[in-house]
Amino acid sequence: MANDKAQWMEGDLLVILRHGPHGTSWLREGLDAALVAAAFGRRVTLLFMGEGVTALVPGQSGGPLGQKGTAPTLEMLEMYDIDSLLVEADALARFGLCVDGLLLPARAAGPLELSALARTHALVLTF
Amino acid sequence: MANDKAQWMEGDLLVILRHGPHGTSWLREGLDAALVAAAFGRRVTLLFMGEGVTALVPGQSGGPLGQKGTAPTLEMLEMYDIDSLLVEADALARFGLCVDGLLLPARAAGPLELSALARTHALVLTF
Amino acid sequence: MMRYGILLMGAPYSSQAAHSALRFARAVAGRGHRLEGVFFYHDGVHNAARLAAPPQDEPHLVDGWAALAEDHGVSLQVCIAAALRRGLLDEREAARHGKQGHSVEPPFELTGLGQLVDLGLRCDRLVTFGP
Amino acid sequence: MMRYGILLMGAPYSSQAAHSALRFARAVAGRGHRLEGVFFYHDGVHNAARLAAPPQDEPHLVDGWAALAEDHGVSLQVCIAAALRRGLLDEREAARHGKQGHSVEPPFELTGLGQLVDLGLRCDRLVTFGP
Amino acid sequence: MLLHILNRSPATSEVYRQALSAMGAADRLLLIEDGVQGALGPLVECFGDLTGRLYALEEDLSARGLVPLCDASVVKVDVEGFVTLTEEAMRTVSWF
Amino acid sequence: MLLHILNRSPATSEVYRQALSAMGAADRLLLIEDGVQGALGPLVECFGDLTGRLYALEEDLSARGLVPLCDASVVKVDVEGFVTLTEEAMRTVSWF
Repeated sequence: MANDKAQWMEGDLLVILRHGPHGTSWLREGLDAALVAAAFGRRVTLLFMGEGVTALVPGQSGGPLGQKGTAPTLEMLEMYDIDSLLVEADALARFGLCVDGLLLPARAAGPLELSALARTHALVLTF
Repeated sequence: MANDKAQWMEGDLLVILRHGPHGTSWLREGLDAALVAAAFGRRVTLLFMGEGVTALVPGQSGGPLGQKGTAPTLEMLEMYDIDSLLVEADALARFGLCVDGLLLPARAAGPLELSALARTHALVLTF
Repeated sequence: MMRYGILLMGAPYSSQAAHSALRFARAVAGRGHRLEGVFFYHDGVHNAARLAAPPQDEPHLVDGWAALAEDHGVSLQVCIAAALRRGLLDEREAARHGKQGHSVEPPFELTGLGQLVDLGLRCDRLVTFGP
Repeated sequence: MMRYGILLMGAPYSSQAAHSALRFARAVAGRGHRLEGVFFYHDGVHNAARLAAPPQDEPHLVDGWAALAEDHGVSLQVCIAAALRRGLLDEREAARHGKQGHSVEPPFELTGLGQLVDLGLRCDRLVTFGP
Repeated sequence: MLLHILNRSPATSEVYRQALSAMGAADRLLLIEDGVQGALGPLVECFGDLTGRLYALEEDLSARGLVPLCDASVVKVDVEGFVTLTEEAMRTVSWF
Repeated sequence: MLLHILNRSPATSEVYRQALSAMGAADRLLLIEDGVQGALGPLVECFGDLTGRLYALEEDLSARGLVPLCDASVVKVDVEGFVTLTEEAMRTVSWF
């Protein structure tokens, strides 16, 4: 399997996002860490797992009291050259989502790739 | 079913404890609320659900840094006349526990009783 | 007209609980009900942090609660035991614990858990917002 | 000898994360490793609350971190963005935001998220303690 | 009739099972915050047969872009409707 | 070989599934805090076949009275052993 590694995403930092927008600050704070690392020239991969896939649902808005949400931050990712976006395939299915309908271009990652990602990045942060 | 109500625990306050000791402050803070209510003369029922059943495992101790844990608090319940202790039967089975081996005398509650408890108490607090 | 109480156990920012509770509180008052009080317990006590400085383009929950109290005469009761452990002290408690400075001020008031039981049993409805 | 870093994202008292992290930090230092720094993020920033007043018979985590810093020269870095929202300000930030009083003091220092990335990539091991 | 309020996603937390086991035959369940994820097609099955008694807070669905994905069996209510549900219920129980 | 660290009970949170799906064939899993509940007989089955690679922090088992209930397939380590596990692993990943 070691010879197959080249096919997987590599990078300095893997940020695993496991929470949806609005309900908690996890998604926001995970994205902030990713943006800062990218601004410092690090290669960042984002992995959306579990309910984290709902971060990529289109049509989000601010909350009723004026909460900003995270959709505007997600739209900044490209500006920071963060274009390695992976989505847990099982979670997509669980939420009835399809990779083509997401807010940003992302690739579905199956079990084999998931289990390799932490090995192909120098640092892994879970949010 | 309304005619069967008399067989279920009744009271002023139902405190639902859904967390084990040490990991979070939920159990401690739930027990504190129960003790205060009892000190004010209210009839309190405790319901241990899910991992909350581990609160009643015997042989607990303080944490390595001197955390107190909740076992000493549990032992105070009787002093405050809190003797209505119910344990979710399904959770007992899930954790491989038996109602006879618990820290305090408690009764296993099956699905029918669980679904009636919130109706037979004037106030329900979940922790 | 019914009497409502709110139990809030989530910190602002970290969880949505405070946003939900404040919005619900406004709606309750708007429907002509009497909101007797909000009790802050567990991490909800952080809603009373007078030093909170969120970004200017985001809602300021601490101010939001103070405005609710002023508009509708709602008492804001903070569990004293939960607050002290978490670094939330009013001037009196700061003095008692020999600390310089304080982190809680009116309309938030530090009070005992008995007030929660009282609020819950006195009101027609107590609605809990957890983290 | 390896270089370690710790990322702490749980508040003291509310979760066990701070206890686990402090105990792990002591063990790392005891094994002769170099603990370069502890970074406090998310609710972990509450570990820097200088006004925390836990009961006397319970561990005082804020003091525990300060003792670790003194014993082993560990830097205690608090994410400034996460801290400000949660009411944790040092004297400089309090002045900048027009607040009377402050809630964070040395050896805790408010710093940017870049320090977390730096710590994580500079150390041989970064161990995260979440709530 | 009681109103149960759930703010966690059934995809993440087992607490929805606790809510269900504490519900009486006429009780209602309101999904708020991250709990509204449970209103999505595949996840709504976690709640079994609550037809007519399963609600979701519209503002929370909307902020998450989930209104178009909300299952038809779920009754959408705004915050005013939330208050109405608490008026109609004898008591509320929160699950988080 | 990586060390995965889990602090939530499989009875409460689905996060253990995420940890498992991110684990490589030689990776190890350490249960700490409320995660040690997963070392109990009936719950240990959640982790499938990790024999020899599933660890639990002894201090956390002990504080909870769970040492006698810990399944024989789980390797108990103290905090020194925790540090050793981090030394031996190339990297650690935390799940909470």
